Amino acid sequence: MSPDAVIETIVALLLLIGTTLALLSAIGILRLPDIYTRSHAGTKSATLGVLCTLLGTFIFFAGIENFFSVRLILGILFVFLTAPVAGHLMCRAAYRSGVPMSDRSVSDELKEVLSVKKEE
Amino acid sequence: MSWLHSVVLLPFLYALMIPFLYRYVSRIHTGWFVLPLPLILFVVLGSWLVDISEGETMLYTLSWIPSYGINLSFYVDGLSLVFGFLISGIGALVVLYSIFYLSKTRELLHNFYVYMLLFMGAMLGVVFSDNLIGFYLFWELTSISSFLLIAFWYQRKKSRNGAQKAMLITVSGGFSMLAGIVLLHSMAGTYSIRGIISQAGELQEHSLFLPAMIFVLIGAFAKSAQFPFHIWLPDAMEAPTPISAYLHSATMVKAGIYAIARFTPLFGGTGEWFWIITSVGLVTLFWGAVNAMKQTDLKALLAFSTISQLGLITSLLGIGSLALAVTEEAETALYTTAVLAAVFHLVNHSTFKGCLFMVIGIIDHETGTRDTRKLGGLMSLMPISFTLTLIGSLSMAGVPPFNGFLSKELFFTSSLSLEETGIFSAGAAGLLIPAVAWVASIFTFVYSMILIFHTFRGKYRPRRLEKKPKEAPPGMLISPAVLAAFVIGIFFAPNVLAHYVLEPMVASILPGDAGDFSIHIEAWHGFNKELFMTLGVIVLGSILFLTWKRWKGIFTLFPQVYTLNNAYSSGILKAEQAAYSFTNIYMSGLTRDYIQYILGILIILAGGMLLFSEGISFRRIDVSTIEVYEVLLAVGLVAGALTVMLASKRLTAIIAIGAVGYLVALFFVIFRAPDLALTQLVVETVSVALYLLCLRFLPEFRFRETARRVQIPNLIISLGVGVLITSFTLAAQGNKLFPSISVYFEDSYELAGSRNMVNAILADFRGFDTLLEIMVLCIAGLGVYSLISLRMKEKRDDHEN
Amino acid sequence: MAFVIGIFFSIGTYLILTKSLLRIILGTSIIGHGALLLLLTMGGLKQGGAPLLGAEAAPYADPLPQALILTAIVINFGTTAFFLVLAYRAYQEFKSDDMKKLRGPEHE
Amino acid sequence: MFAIAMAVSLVFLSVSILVGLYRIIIGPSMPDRVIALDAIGINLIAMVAVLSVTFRTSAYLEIILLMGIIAFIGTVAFSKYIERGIIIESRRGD
Amino acid sequence: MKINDVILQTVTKIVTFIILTFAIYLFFAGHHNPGGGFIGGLVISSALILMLLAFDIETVTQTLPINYKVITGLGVLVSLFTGMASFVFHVPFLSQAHLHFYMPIVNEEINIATTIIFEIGVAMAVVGTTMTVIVSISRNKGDEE
Amino acid sequence: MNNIVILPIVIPFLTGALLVLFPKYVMIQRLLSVLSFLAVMGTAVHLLQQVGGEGIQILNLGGWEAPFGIVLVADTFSLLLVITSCIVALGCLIYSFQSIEWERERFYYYAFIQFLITGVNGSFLTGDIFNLFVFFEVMLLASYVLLSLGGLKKQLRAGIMYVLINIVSSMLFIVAVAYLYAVTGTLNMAHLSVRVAEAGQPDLLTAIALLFLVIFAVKSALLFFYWLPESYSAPPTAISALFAGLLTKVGVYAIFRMFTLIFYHEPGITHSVIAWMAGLTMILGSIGAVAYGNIQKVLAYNIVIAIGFIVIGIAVFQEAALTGAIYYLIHDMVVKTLLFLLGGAMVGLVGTYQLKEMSGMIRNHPYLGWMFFIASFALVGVPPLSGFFGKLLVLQGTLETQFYVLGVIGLLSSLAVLYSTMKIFMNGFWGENQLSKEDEKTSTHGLLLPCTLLICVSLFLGIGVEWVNPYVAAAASDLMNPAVYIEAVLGPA
Repeated sequence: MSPDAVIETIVALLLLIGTTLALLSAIGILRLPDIYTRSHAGTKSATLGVLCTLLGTFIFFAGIENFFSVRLILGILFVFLTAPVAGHLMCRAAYRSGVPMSDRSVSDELKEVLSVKKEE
Repeated sequence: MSWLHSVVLLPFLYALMIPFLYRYVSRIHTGWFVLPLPLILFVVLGSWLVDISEGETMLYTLSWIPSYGINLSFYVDGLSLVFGFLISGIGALVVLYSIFYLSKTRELLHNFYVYMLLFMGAMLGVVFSDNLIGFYLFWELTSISSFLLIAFWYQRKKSRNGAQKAMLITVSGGFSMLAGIVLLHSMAGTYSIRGIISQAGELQEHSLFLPAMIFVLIGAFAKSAQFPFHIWLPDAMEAPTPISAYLHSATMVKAGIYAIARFTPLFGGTGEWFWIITSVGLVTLFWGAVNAMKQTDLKALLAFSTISQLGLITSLLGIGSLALAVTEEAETALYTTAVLAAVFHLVNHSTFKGCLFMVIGIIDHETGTRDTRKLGGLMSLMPISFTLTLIGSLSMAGVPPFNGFLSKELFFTSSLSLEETGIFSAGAAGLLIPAVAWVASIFTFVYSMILIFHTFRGKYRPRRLEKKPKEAPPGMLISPAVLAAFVIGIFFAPNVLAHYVLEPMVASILPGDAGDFSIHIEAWHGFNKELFMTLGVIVLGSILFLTWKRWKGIFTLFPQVYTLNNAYSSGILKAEQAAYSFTNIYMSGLTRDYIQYILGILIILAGGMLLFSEGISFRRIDVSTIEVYEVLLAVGLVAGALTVMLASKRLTAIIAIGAVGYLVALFFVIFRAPDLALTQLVVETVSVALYLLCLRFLPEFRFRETARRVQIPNLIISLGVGVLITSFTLAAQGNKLFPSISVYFEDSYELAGSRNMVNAILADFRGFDTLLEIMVLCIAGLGVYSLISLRMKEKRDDHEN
Repeated sequence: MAFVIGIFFSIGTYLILTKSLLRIILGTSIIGHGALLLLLTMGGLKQGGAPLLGAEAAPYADPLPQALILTAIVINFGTTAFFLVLAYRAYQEFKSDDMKKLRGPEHE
Repeated sequence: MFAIAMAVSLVFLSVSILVGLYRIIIGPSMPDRVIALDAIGINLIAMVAVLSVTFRTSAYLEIILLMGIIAFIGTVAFSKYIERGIIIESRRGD
Repeated sequence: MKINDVILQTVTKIVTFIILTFAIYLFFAGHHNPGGGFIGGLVISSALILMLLAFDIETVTQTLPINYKVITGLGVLVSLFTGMASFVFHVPFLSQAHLHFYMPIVNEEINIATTIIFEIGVAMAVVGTTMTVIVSISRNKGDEE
Repeated sequence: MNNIVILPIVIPFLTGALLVLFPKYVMIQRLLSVLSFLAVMGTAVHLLQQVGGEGIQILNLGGWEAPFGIVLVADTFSLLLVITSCIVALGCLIYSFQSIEWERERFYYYAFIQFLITGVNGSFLTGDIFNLFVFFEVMLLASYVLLSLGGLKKQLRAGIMYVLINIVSSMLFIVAVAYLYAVTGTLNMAHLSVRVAEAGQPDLLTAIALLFLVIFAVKSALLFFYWLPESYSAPPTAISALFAGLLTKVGVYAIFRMFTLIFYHEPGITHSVIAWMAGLTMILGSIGAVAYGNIQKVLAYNIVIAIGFIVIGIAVFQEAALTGAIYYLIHDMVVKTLLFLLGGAMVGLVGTYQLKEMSGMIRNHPYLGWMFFIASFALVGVPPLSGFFGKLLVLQGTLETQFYVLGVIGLLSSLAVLYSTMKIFMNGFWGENQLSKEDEKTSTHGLLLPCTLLICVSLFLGIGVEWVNPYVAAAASDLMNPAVYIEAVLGPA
């Protein structure tokens, strides 16, 4: 196995893992019962998936094309930084705009806090 | 510039001065300043009389658009010179008359005289022009100045309507004339009337000859108020009386006659020309006379009488045109008489009708009304006017010793001559033409009598009159008196007129051998058919007039509603309403409808073209295999777009459009367009942000279109557009006929120092597009800013609600 | 691709023909996307690499339509922005986004 | 083998995107749709990455970063809209 | 109901700078790689939009007191003037000049062209327009008052 | 290469961009605007002389030779239109000093006018089909803004319709350009002409030509004039007059260019479609002009009639008719603007658009009245006013090429023009004067000067045909011989 082939295999694996994770999170988005759980699937696992993919790509270009891409690193950093914030904002927006939780949810700790606030 | 040009152009130049004279020399009636002009013109024309009567002609040209053969070239021969005399002579008399007729203080004299001079110049232009375009120019100008003059008292609704009617009819006649002119030009290759006439022989063979003739004739008929275009003339009587006398009896209406006479050498000698002109003329003669009898307004009576007399002249010209078709000398002479009668009557008519109009004007001026039902018994109060009326009317009726008698006799002679004609199956008309002529003459006699007796005899009923009648000031009587003198003078010395005036005129109308003859007009020509006809006219006419009260009820049998005049008025009104409702059918104000029309026609046109064309292959070439994921993404695109379409919540639609935008960007990546993908992504996001910003101010979707009547056309149109675009795309893909020019851009590094070809194109090869593009952005940005910030108040509601 | 573009035009046209202003604007957006894709398609799809000179080998994808699309994108953006604002100003004035109610006074 | 892996990855990602679209279509709530859009964005990033590996070109790497930025801004905008109806305030606390 | 945006605001502060840097990179990269004045300008505007989202117009205006309409006009003028420079040099309108430099330090060929100035104008106009539109819409209170 | 060719585009562009920087200094804005138009006119006249001497002038922008870069082409036809549009714009500009409200003046009104003219002039001068699209957009966007500037209800209403229809047609324009590029692989008009000729204009290209025809028909209000009456009656007079004079004419120009330079091989299909459209346009326009009693609407439908009439020139596709059409086009730009300005002045005085509610204005405003009168007759085509010569030649062309029906419709439509304009004149100026000087809503102060200017131009065009004719004839003969244009752009073959 030539070095290139090794790198190719690694890249292929990483990409496959990444895309599989993306697919899984898609299934999550499809199957999970309410917005709050779906947002987990949509942001966390998908982020992981995309990170894997980007890493694979980075390795691919660094290893095979000898091209050390700053942009990719920045991209990874950026997604890492923003994806959770986006998820957080969305969930909060959902909660505040009154989207109901699934029946299966056990507790809603924020409810009391917010209702107290409202009374003030 | 020559004398001739000055004759035509002087009135126009003079007209420019009138407003100043009116304003700054207000003490003197502006008419006095105008008066010298027609007099001078008359004298100048008179100085040419001898030369012209000996057969000489004059031609001068002033260049206007020489490269297209369009010039102001003026030509004088016998025909035009006589018209020139009429225009300037009667013009002078009318100006003199108007000085007394129009009040210096109350009327807008400058307008009046400017229009008048415009008309005079235009009319001179018509008769002297040799170039058809110049002819047309002045022709339309007479219509316009007539329009202005009819509506001189523009505050009156009737004046305006009359003016409008006159203009619509005469100007559309003018358009027809223009079409005829253009046809003549395309046949003959010149605009010169003489040039065209000189090719008359060849032109008669041309396929466009007949259309050209008909177009020209329509123009001429409209102008000279021939049936069925005559309806404008009675309404034109709303003009001040001097104008009626001048334009609507003596000159403008004769422009049509002039045109017919002028074109006789070209069109004459053909059967169509003969039949059209003669029959239209006779119908007009008859119809005008019948209508004149039932009028109660004196001016309307004269108007219909004018129509009738014009018909007479026209029919004579029609008969006379046969002279160009026959070869036998005797026959030629016979028809030449008809032409002679025509021009003779033309002159006579101008004299007696001008006189009558002016007298009627005096009556109107002095009594305040022209209604025969109110007038009566004025003979003793206005003796001079009575005398003048008598002279004019009897001449009109064709009674000796007045000039009308002479021309009427000639008319009978001509109409009788048709019996023996062998050509154009004119003989078939047999006695019909003389019979019509005779009956019409009887009617003429009747209304002439009505004019005299209903006004001056009968009971004097001062209470019905607005003013206390008295004889007119002498100045006002001068002009009609001069004309009346002519009426009598011509009767006693017709041959002076014939020699100097009529012969050259006939010679111009009938060039060649036919026009080469000498005329002798006699008042007494023995006991022949014509004399008996005249006697019949007088006897029967008197009987009819005396029993007038018993049978005038006949006219009420014809319902007033079905007259041509009413057809016109209600036609205009209905047309306007119909136009309004028709336009409102398709101008629904709904943008949707408009877009439907546009796209519908697009589909029909372009789709039809694709459908029926041959050789368009829908083969797909050089497209590599399609990957699975591409299909999936394409499905995604369609699904996203469908979501936008079907979304019931606006936010869903916007999210979906965002998704579609992202997917389009992805397609740009797949299709190797990184720059596009970048731009598309950012633009999409900014657009979405914009949508979100604006959502605050826009309502939620509240309704869904459910009406099937609306849905189905929408669906058809949109599917049609889709199918059209798809098939077009396939066709265009399969038919790349040439290699693209973009191979050139592969050298962009050498040429523009850039490895990114797209960027090189944007910034350099097609940098100009980019420059304009930011301009578009700049306009849009500032536009949005102004739109939001600038909110003007509605100052007036402009009938919004 | 031709079919996708066709469908885009159908949908866009349908939206433009509805009577809600916002839908109409969305319709113009969709037609805009369709037109861009069309322009790209007309340049020939998937022939060669991105139009960047350098490492990759020729042939390249046709760069000219891409440049045109860029221009078109920007112009569409400007127009859409203006139209959107126009629409909401109209809504403010008329209190309606129904095209039927936005007709001239004579049509009411 | 490598090519197959790429093709499989692309199909996976396309399917994920379709699922996201499905979520956008059926909802049920607005935040669901926005999250789906965010997920599509993230999947697109992956997709571009895989594509650039497939095409063996670095031309698309800018897009990855930009996509991240854009998806983030979009989500922020939507979340603010859903939460408050106003996405850009003139002054905080109005 | 007051909502705190601490998380968003903190992230924004960092992210904006990444975006701006990236924008400048894109702007210059455009010559050889995807990018250019347009995209650069658009990305700058998106950074500004993000700031507006996270903070509010007041705050952002205080930090960046810019009249975007003037920026638009200036941008158009700058681009236009690069074109008009050709009048002076008697070459066709909008002719661009370019120079190839060899920069020893980064070991890369650098390429300066007048198109850069042209593109600066483009970027300015793009930023100006986008921000003019966004800010004027957001400022508009409409009928809600 | 001739850099002057760009000046008619750059001068207003530059002025507009400068004006953006200081919107509040109204006097400077006015001054600069006037100067800009004068300068453009000067350069255009200079170019016209050059073209007369040296043949068609071209400018390869950026120095890139013809089919690759964008090329500007100044031939006689386009220069005549540039000059005319400047005169028209100048008239409207001066008119707006008094009539446009100060609020608008401070919201970039003058800049937008400059941008509009940039777009118009650019559309006339460009030799590249995509660049034409971009110029159209510049012009359209400026017109959108001008139409809605001020935000009055009726402006917004008309704006939405106008914008929407134009967006649709712009999209179709992109589509058509895309197809054309796909089939021929080029965007340069001269090059397109060469390639289309080489391919013999197969049916597919004819179909594309029809697509273009529909697009330009929407822009020029040929048959698809539905948007016109409402949108032209919404904005203030100066703006609607500017639109009346320029916008549709740009579409007409595009039709002329496309169907003489590029798609002239299948006149049996394309040009007969144009003939049908022209005929229908005149008929519908005439009916509309007769139908309404609202000044602005009547005048708007008169635009429609004129468009139909001008397009006859291309439908019969014969040199005389084309010459006439160009002549009539120029005349119509001037006179239509003039009529709109005069109509606007009337409306301003009375405060209503309805003819029923006005009367007798000639008493206090004789100059206004007589100018309207002369302008109407110029429009009708009465010699020696400006409309006549064009009408004559077009008529001649139709009759010589056996398009009798078109010729007759043209004449009948003139009758509708006459009827409708005289309706305005008789209702507005004649009749009892109901309005004393004090009751008038605005004064005509400062409004008569631009009208006088335009009427002088119109009179000159009518009487001075011989002076104008060499240029118009040259323009027409160049249009009939695309080879001249091609050679100028691509060099000798």
